Amino acid sequence: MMVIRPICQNDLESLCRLADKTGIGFTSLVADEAILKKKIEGAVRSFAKDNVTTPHNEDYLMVLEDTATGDVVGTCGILSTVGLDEPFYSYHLGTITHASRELGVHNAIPTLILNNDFTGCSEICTLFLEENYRHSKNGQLLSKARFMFMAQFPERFTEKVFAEMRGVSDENGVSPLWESLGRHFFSIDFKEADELTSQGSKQFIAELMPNNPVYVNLLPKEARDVLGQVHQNTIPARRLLEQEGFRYENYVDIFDGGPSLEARVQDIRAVRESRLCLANIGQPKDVREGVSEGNYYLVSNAKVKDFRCILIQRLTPPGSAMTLTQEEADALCIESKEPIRIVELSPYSRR
Amino acid sequence: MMVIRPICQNDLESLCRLADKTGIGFTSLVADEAILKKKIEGAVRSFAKDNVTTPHNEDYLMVLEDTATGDVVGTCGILSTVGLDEPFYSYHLGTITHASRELGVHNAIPTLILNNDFTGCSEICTLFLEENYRHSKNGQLLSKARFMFMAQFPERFTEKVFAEMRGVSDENGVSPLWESLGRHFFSIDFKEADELTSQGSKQFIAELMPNNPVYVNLLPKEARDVLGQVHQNTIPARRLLEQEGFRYENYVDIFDGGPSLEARVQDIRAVRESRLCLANIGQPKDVREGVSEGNYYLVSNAKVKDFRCILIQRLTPPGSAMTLTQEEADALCIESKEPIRIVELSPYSRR
Amino acid sequence: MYLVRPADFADLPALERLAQQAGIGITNFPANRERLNDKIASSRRSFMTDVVQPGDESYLFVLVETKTEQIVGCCGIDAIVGADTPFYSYRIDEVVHASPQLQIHNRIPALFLCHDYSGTSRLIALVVDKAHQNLTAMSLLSKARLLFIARHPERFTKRLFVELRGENDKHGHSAFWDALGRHFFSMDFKKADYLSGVSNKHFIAELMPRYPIYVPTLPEAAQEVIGVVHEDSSQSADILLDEGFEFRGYVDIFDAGPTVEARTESLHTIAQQKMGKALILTETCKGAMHLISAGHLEDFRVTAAPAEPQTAGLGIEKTTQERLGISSGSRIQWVTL
Amino acid sequence: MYLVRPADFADLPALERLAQQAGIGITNFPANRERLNDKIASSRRSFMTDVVQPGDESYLFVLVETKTEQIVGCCGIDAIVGADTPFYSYRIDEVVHASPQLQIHNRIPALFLCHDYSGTSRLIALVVDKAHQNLTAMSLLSKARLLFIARHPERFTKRLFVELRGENDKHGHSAFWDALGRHFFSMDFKKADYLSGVSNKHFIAELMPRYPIYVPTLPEAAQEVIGVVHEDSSQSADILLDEGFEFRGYVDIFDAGPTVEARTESLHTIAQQKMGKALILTETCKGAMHLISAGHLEDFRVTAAPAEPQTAGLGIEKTTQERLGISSGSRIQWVTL
Repeated sequence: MMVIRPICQNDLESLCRLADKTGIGFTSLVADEAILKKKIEGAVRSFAKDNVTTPHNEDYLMVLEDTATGDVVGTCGILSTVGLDEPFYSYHLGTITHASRELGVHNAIPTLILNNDFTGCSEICTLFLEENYRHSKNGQLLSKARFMFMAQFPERFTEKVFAEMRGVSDENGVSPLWESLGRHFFSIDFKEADELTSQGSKQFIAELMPNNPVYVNLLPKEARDVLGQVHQNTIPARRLLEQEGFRYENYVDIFDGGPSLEARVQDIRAVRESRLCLANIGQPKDVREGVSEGNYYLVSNAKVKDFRCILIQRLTPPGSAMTLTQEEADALCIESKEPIRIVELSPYSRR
Repeated sequence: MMVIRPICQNDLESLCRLADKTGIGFTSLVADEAILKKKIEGAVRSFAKDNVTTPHNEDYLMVLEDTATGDVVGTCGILSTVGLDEPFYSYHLGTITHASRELGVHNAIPTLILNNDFTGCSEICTLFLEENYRHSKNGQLLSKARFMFMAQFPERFTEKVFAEMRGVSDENGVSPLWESLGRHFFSIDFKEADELTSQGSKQFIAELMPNNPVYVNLLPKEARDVLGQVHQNTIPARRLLEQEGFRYENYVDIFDGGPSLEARVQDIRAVRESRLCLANIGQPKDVREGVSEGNYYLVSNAKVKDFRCILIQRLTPPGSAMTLTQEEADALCIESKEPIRIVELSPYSRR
Repeated sequence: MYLVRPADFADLPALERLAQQAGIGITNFPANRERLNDKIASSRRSFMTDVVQPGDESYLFVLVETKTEQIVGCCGIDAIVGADTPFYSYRIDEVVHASPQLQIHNRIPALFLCHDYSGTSRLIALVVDKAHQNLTAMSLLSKARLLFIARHPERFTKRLFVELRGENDKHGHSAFWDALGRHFFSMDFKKADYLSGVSNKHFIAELMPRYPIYVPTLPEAAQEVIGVVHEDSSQSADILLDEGFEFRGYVDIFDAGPTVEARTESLHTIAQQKMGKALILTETCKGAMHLISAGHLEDFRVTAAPAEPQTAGLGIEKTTQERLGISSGSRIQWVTL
Repeated sequence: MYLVRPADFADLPALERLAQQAGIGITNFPANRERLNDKIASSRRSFMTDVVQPGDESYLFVLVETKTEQIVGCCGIDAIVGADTPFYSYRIDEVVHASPQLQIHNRIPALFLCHDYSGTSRLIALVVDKAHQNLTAMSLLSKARLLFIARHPERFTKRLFVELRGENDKHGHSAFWDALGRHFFSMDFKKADYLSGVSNKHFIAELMPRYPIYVPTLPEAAQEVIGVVHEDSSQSADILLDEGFEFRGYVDIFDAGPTVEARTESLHTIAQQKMGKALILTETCKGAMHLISAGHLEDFRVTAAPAEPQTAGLGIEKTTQERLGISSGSRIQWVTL
């Protein structure tokens, strides 16, 4: 069974292995053992905090474990706030109009404006799944488990939450936006800039990036075309977030132009439609041994430190109570009559 | 009975009377007969357009008529797009962080950035109700009738729609934001600037306003305090829009700092929850002659040129068909079996 | 031989022909009869007005081939630009972006829209017929204006500037315009250039970019022509630079042609010019070529001729005397060419 | 009488006492013993280093009351500022906002953060004991530096600048700081001022506003002190202005005190200074007060004394000779005070 759980100290080796497999443009997992160790410690501390009433600097990093093998095969995370230690930069794609009634000319010109508007906001991040586990809706479980955690503990996050999506770059890691814009100001290459950023060093952005709005219409077409566009491989992840209610509100990454998607926590479908109920443990009537059928549901427990989330299938929609198999209950670390949270995996059933 | 309908040529006198009663800061109705006449003509033309597939420059100005007296007592409108003739300006309230790890200082500084981001967007506007009609939910009818129109004809509007709310000013029309900011750049007073804008002349804004972001922390407290705040009298109107799903997304008026509220049309409650059904005409079972009871519902017809919207009360929720009294049907300009659109007046029943 | 004198209405057909030859990129001199007529009228008014300090006067001069009495060139001076609507230029400023941590120190040139030349006198539109583009004619025409300024300093500002035509190809395509202006004006260079000559310049305020343009983000072809003089104008540019005009980092907003400026009093012709009596020589003059002017305002005349400076004045030949229409002993101004 | 000479380690206690007296607003001269010791060490290194072009040298001089041998003042020169971390100033530029339609033409002064003085030599920290703030001592100390620069031009840049202390009240409250810097630095003026003296200036890049500040939007109290010299510094300011230093619209980023600058060669003391032999007079000198220097680098000495310029050199009294530690015929530099 595939289970989402908080990361723990023992996962260091697995995390290093996963980090090795990510690539350029994946700045939140750097293949550096010391950094990853610190990251795990931060996450363990965050999950251990009791009585959190407002978000501070927690980093809720979770992993996807295959209980059959004990392998950690994916990660996902939520930062309770960004930009409070080091500035968090983005470009806002705004509009400036230039019109002359006399000449009958009206131009609405898009502009990129450097900002720190996401300062203090919660971010969902660090989504990575091993290639040979990209099936059986594992990706959806990994991504959406975070919404179950947020639904259960909204006080730990800000009203608005956002996600940065990887932007367009070619097989050599060359980003058209970087080549047309960033390169002129940085005198270093994209990879190097990307690495510096991922190591938490961002002062140089303020020092080197242009303060003034950049006129998008002056950029080469290949750069304009990637603004707000995600990398080929990230299209499914984007669609998934959009189905949950995340929207592109004209914020893009300053390096590769990838979009930030945002939503108010309470408006995320999985948050809004999820409901608490009490677990019964036994043999659910509508589950036939060894047969996978029915709608998919995300089920999580209501614990912080021992948070768990799994994916189940049921033929009939759950009511005010829910019967789980012993295996499911074990995976969720719950006893009978403990509260669980449940929601349809997708906005449309059977998907 | 109170009925919302498109404005017509004969309403000029009434519109002038209403315009006289608005005040400073209400830029969309100027008490100038020639301008109002042109505005009515624009609206008549807009409602007369058939087969509109995308928004252009329509101005859907409607009025609230008291059928008992024939008096026009209020107005409301929707512009299908703004900013395509003359630039449309707003301030975006962004954030710039300045942090020094060495000194342990971290400042997130709000900034005002001049933009034309709403260019091409639909706007709901021109909401005005005569003082002695501010009762019996007339205000809600006036405001929300627009959503019924948008629900019926979404192709005539953009995906996102916004509303500018009047900002804070004192009884003499003095705006704290203007005094601290605009005045330094305009050398004219708020009233004059406001009038120029309302007459559609906006080039001077580009010429005179500062291009660079303005640091909000440098403004006097009284100016900072009004950013994103509405005028005392506008608080109910703001709450009403927020209940419908409109949100303040950090855009404010460049003169008085009043907030712009925005929503995607499909996310507006009255749009999302409204449904079409067929009208029966007769005596509804749950309506007792001369007694007002039950939940309030907005009901509109499905016509453009002859659009009508009224408010009714019913004890039982309407199903797939709905029985209207002859008076209600007449007010809606419909015959039996014509389609009507219906929605609860408020997100919470009985309110 | 050549003579420079104020333009008159009779010169209109000749000026129109010159304007058509001049082509694109000389915005102050559009090939539009009505507009040229206005320019002549405004010039005549300016010459005849009493002036205490510079205002909206504009002075137009023509170059006459004295043998044929043909008009073969023209030039002008605006007493002040930007009085009604601002006069726009791009100032090239370097923006420093440095990161001590990364050991990076970038100085990035950026174009800032400015009005820095508003309120300054401008030399305009040096146009000379192809057949007469020799150094004497060009220098005479260019420097005649300076002698006029020296004669009437109260009519001009203490600083002068000239816009030099920027680089564009023979079809009038400016790489700079294509990379920048076109995006904001939604029209081609010819049209913008023409409008800028004939319309009030309000549309520039309305349409120009309001934020600095970082030069390295422009296409290379556009970067290369910033501050570069059109090859057809290189001779007039050289004359001005020799005079003491300097490039101070300002370029035209349309084609990025350089603007050169100088303090009026420090220009060679103005600093060196002398005033004195005309002495008529009885034999052929062996002296150097001089620029010699006579008269003032609407009677102002300048020619180039050999002359011999003497203690009592300037010795000139009889033909020169006749060309200038002066008598022996008339007060004249001169400077070596 | 007074003598100016390079500072040495033995001067540390005296310098510390002076720094304490000087108070806030003299960021280059913090009352921190360790830091002062570093300054002396760096100065000694600079005097003793061979220099081909200006680098990170800094020169510190002391003013000695020769009767008591007490240190009563000090001043310095930085060969170049902004070599490691940029040197920040505000440049006051006018932004033009004009609307022809409304007949409005606004010129709005705005403060632009810039590095324009990076790479320039700076005169620093003129501090004189209260009891010795007379014109002779102040002038001597201020101009002694210029004689040093004249003696060693290869060690300095062609432009010099000085930051004058801005207006603040007796509690060290700067109205400008309160209106601007405080919001960005989250600390009081004293602390920022101190940090700016002792820390690398990285934090300025991190915390300073990156966009222009429009002057009219600042509180009036802050507007009023922009470019205004602290009253305690008005005498040193006058000396510099008389020398030929000019205000060119640059002010300090903390207290908005004015920065004055000049081309080195055009400063009065540097342009007028002469070099020649010392001639010892046998009687009391009736000549004007002169600034007289002898020696070079670590042996450089300057005093002020009456002297008589003669064809063969400068006639000075015996006491002056002794004070400077020179013999008759030694090469000296001088200029009238």
